[in-house]
Amino acid sequence: SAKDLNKVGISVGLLGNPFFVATIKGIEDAAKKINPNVQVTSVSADYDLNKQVSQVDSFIAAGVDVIMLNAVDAKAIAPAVKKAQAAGIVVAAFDVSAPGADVTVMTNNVKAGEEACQYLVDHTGGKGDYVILNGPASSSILERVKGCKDVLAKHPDIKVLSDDQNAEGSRDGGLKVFQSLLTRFDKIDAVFAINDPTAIGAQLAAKQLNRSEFIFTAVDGAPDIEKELASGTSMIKASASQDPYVMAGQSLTMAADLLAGKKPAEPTVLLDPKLITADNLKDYKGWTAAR
Amino acid sequence: MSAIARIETVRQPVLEMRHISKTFGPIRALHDVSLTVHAGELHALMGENGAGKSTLMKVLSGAYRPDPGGEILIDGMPAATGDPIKARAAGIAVIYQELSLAPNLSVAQNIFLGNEPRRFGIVDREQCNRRASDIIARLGVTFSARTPVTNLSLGERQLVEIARALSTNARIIVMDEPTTSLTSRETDRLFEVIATLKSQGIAIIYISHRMEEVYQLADRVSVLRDSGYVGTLDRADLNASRLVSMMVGRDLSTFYKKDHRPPDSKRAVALSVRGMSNGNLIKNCSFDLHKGEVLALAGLVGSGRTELARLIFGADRHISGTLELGGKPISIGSPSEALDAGIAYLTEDRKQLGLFLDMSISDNISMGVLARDAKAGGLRDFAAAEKRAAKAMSDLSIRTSSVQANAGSLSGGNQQKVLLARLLETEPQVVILDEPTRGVDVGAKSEIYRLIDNLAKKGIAILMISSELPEVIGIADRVLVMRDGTIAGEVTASEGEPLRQEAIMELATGAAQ
Amino acid sequence: MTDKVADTMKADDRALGRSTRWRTAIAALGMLPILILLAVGFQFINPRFFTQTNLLIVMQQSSINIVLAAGMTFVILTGGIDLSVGSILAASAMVAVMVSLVPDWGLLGVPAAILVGLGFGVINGLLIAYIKLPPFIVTLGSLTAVRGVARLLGQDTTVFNSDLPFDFIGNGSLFGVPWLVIIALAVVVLSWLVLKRTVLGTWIYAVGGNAEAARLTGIKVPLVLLFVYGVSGLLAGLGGAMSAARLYAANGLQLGQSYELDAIAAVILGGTSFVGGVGSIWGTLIGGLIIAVLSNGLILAGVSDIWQYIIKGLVIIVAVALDRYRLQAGART
Amino acid sequence: MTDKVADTMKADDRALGRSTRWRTAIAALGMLPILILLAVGFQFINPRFFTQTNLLIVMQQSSINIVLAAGMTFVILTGGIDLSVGSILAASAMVAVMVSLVPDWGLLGVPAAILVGLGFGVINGLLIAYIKLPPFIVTLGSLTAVRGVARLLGQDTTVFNSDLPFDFIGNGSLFGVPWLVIIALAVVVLSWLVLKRTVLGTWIYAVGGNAEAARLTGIKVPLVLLFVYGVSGLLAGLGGAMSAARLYAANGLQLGQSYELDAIAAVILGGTSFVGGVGSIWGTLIGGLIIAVLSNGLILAGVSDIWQYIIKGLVIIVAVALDRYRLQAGART
Ligand SMILES: Nc1ncnc2c1ncn2[C@@H]1O[C@H](COP(=O)(O)OP(=O)(O)OP(=O)(O)O)[C@@H](O)[C@H]1O
Ligand SMILES: Nc1ncnc2c1ncn2[C@@H]1O[C@H](COP(=O)(O)OP(=O)(O)OP(=O)(O)O)[C@@H](O)[C@H]1O
Ligand SMILES: [Mg+2]
Ligand SMILES: [Mg+2]
Repeated sequence: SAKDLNKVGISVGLLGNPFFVATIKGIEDAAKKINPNVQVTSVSADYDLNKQVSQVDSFIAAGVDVIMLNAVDAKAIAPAVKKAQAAGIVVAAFDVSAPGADVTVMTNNVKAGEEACQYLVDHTGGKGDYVILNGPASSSILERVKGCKDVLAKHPDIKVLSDDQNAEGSRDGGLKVFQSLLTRFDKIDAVFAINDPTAIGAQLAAKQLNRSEFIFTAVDGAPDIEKELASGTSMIKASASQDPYVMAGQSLTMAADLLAGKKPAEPTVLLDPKLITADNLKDYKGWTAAR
Repeated sequence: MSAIARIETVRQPVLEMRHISKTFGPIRALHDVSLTVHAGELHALMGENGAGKSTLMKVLSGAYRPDPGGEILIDGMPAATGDPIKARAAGIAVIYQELSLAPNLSVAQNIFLGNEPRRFGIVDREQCNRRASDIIARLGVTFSARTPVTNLSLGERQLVEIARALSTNARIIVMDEPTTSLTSRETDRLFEVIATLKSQGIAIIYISHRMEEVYQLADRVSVLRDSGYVGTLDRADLNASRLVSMMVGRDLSTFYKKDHRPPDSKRAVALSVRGMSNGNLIKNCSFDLHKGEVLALAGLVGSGRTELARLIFGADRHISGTLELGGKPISIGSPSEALDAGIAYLTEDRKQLGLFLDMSISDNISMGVLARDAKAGGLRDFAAAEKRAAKAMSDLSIRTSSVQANAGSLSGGNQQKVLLARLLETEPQVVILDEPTRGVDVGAKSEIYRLIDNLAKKGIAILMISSELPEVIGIADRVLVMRDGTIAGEVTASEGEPLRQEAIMELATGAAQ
Repeated sequence: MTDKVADTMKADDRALGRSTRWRTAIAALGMLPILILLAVGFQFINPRFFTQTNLLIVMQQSSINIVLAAGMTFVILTGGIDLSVGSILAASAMVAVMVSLVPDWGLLGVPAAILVGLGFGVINGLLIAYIKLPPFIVTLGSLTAVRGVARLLGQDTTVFNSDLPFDFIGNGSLFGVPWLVIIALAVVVLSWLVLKRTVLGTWIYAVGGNAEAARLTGIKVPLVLLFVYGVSGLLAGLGGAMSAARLYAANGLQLGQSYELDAIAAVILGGTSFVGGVGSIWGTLIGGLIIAVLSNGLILAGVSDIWQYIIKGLVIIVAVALDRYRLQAGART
Repeated sequence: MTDKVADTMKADDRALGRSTRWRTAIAALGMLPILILLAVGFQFINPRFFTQTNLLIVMQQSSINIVLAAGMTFVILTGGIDLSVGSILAASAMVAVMVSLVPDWGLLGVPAAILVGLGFGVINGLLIAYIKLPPFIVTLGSLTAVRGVARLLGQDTTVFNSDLPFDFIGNGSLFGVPWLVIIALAVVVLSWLVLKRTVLGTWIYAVGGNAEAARLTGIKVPLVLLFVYGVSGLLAGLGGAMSAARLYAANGLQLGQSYELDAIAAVILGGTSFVGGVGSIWGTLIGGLIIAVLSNGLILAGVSDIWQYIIKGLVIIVAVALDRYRLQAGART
């Protein structure tokens, strides 16, 4: 039952996010390698499950061969996956798991949280007052926070001052929330931001209020964090990087193999994040690097 | 008079209002007013603009709650105040001065609003339309009960409002200036209906500024002045000078004023209208308006007078027709172009189309000349506006406590004067007045007539739309009569013989052919 | 003569009645030509558009929005607005899934969701009708507060039930027509009945046309307002149950975000006026379908997400402009 | 006698003038008591609230919203609405950052952003004023379309410039007062001047109060509408420049999402009526501050994100209810 790869539909959480732009590029490039005339349609679910299910429906109606799914909700997307598979479509998940998906490639977000927070622990002597700048409750963010807390829990001298403020995962939100948190707390030793924009925004707040007694780490390895780390003067010390381009591309390649009748050895691949710092930055291939 | 009837008159009154006062913030609209009305009586209520007549009726209908101390008795029993639903249940129906229809609904729906014929909550539309048709037929209207009210002219809306009051089984009907936009034909129909109602024992409170109506209809007349009660006259004691002096506290000698000379053929044409059509009602209207002339535009309700005026003023789009102003052809595409050319228009519907109710009287008056008054950089000249307002207040004797008060707080007649003041501020050469004395009291009416006369003397051309024939005959030099959207003919005063009312009515109804 | 006059009047009457009805019908048709134009255009680009499956998908996708928009039509007809429908939908969907997890009583999830929606709607209504607060602020407040409640219900997690007892609502069909579509159409027909055939419906139009006049004729304006916000809440609750049945899951944070804008857009595209008093539920149906056809058609046409935004925005504007142009023939300013 | 009457009338006039002015002042004060109440409450919970730094933070956080809300005040005063401000802000911020990257000409980013905003605003205005489309639909359309343009500008990436030549706007101060705050206050004062002191301002109120009467009075209503939507766009563009200067970056999709709701909320909380013709820019300032104080105060109080939603929603409703209650004493129905 081997089929050609002619049409690919991609549904991601939020298309305007540079991370997903990189994933789409990864998928497109990987697909073109297999079939230069492939037609790729990418849509944004805007973090709305109803919308994502509708998009899957539309993909089914449009007769795609593969649906590349960045699930808005790691659990609740299950029925849509089933429906697509029933229509003979290969469903490939990336970045976020989707129950029952044919293949899954994602970053190990728990590990990302662990690595980022381990860095903080190492550089504060395993004690002090910590702040976790949280974000919207999606599975990847929940996992990052979980990984971080797992690490922090091992150190009884660490006190988490705040972990329930939603900075929306954006510079704007990071700036706003951290401004207020800085007023609330006189002394902070370390800050874990659930993604890069949050960390950068929070650092802007710190600079404005002339506070510098703490260090930041984050998750993502986005282009703007590279610049920060490279500056050498940044309070942001490290970011657990993901490689969206490779991750999504790999997911598509596996899906195409499956379509062609080749079963992958392991349907679920967890990619390990790489902690980038000012020191190892030169070896890092960023999201937008030409490949 | 039979014995029974005599007993009826000594029986307790159907309505008693006692010691009613009403204040709006610092404004005192009513002060200790009492009123007694009997069944089967037509009780007229008179007074100058702002005397408090409408406010008193709104207290009666429950639209306003009176200040503590006042009470309303119906059949001798104290009734609830400030609740329109209870007032309605008690048999009170009101035709409001400021029309209160839902324009998006049909005539029939408006007539039965809040009182729909229904079965299990489902509106019986057949019955609704049928009964509505019956009622409006009694008033002799020409529109269908299914027409949406938006499509009706102001006079037609007033008829709907009257029909609504008739549709309820009211025992007391309040008519607050019901005839202001009606012509004599509709007015006569209304009077027939009133006679029927009276014979059924229904009490009617009738507010009007038209003396002749009051003479014709009233059993008793009560007069309000400056928010207070002045007195009540029986029909037998009615006489004009007494009434007027009760109302204004002074004599009005000359009423209609026509000092300006009727135009002779040598007078220059100020505005010439040729072949005006709007592709709808208005068809091929042509006429000349001379400098210093007062030209009246008469016709039945809905004959298209307002529509024609709006076409000339550029408020609506015409599909054919030309205008010449002072002999030069002009094209007018919008009201602002008309005003720039020196043509001004006074709307008949002051509340919807005229006033800025939430803005001050002073802003309302100078709204049309703000740019003219402006200081450098487009800054407002507030002093100029105040000056204009102060002058207008004394020239037109507008009654208000302050020029900074909102226009919405003025009584109907005073609102009309504010609009007139605004129009005069633009110093127009051609003035179109649509029902200029609508809802205006005797005193103010004569002031407005004087004003029109003065304008004409200054050489300003005046086109006056009016539904009040005595007024048309009293001040116009010449009358154009409209019927069904065309100009049906012209009536002029010939040597020694004044304008004839019959001639106008014949043209208006088409009975001439 | 009088008889003749009466006769002509009756004939006129009938003619006018007919012509008014005809004009009303055209006005009600409203954007239908635009909808058809769009559909034909998409069919031209991708012949799969006019397949039965795809049309059913479009209708199914629009069903929840149409249910919300029906409630919104009631509200907007009175001159109000209800921004809270998205949040209410999220909270009700949470309740629907949570109740569905109760053994044996799972079917109660649907009425529970509807009741929760009604409850929030009634609270909105009470604040607007009796405390006379501006609808925009009240429902903006509940947009925020009810969103918080929805999140609180599931403690920010997704609640999930793969054996949803009422999943047929979201994924089943009757004679080939999805239940979601049937429910949406039933809501539209019922709304039409209420609006056009009942006394209450006339009152709703009257309140929107001239609230003060309505009050003076003895209509209990607050009760009418309470009703419309109650209906809007109830239908948002129904929408929540439909969404839960479709997804087997609910999430208090993500579900229903900015659904209010889509619902309002459907209503206004359908020709209902913000000022109140003017509009029809059929227009809303067509408005809702236009939005769904656009989303579906652009995906079928393979347009990229960015350009979908731009095209959608422009089409909305152009559609209303065309409609204005079409109406201009018969109407005066 | 006449003289005496005239005299009393003048005295009355003065008294009424004074009392009207006094009432207008109270009405303009509007929600100020509520703002103070909130602030005192938060101070009670966390004494750090009333520190200079924190108050400056609050003002700074509200500055962009206040600039948008000032523009929105113009629009709402005419009885319209502008939903597109968030998208316009995003597009202008993108332009600001992109232009700032041009060597030597980087400072032009600010005027470029403002011009882009003005451009979009004028397009909205043209459609509303001359083609007479409903403001809600036009700006809903541009909400979507301009968002697409903003994304297109950066091809869906975040553009950033850590050496932003105009970063002092976002992060610098003058005599200890952040530039953002100074700009916002300047916008408010200028708006007040235009609205209350110029002819144009009176026309804006007139159009909102009774558009048809305004037209018949010779006011060029379309020009007035064009102006207000132009201003709203221009201020959204300024907001974009402020946002770019503050964040050193812009993202076409994420920036400015649902800012329109915050701006509208500030305007309505400030007592400006949706019907048009009634309201003041000072009210808007206070409305904007209330929203900012709420966000900041709840974080200072250590309230979790979920409860922040619930409390924010309730406070908005309660604030307006209190205001209504306060006004009821002196006001008529
Ligand atoms: N809602 C209101 N707010 C403030 N003042 C009001 C209000 N309604 C009426 N008034 C004032 O009360 C007084 C009486 O007004 P009312 O409308 O009863 O007069 P009226 O006798 O009906 O006059 P007209 O013949 O002009 O209709 C006027 O001075 C008016 O300014
Ligand atoms: N907005 C409208 N839409 C549709 N038809 C209208 C509208 N306004 C008026 N008409 C129709 O035009 C006809 C003429 O109206 P117009 O206002 O010119 O009458 P008029 O002679 O001034 O009468 P009135 O004394 O009642 O003011 C009316 O029969 C009415 O049905
Ligand atoms: Mg009156
Ligand atoms: Mg007329």
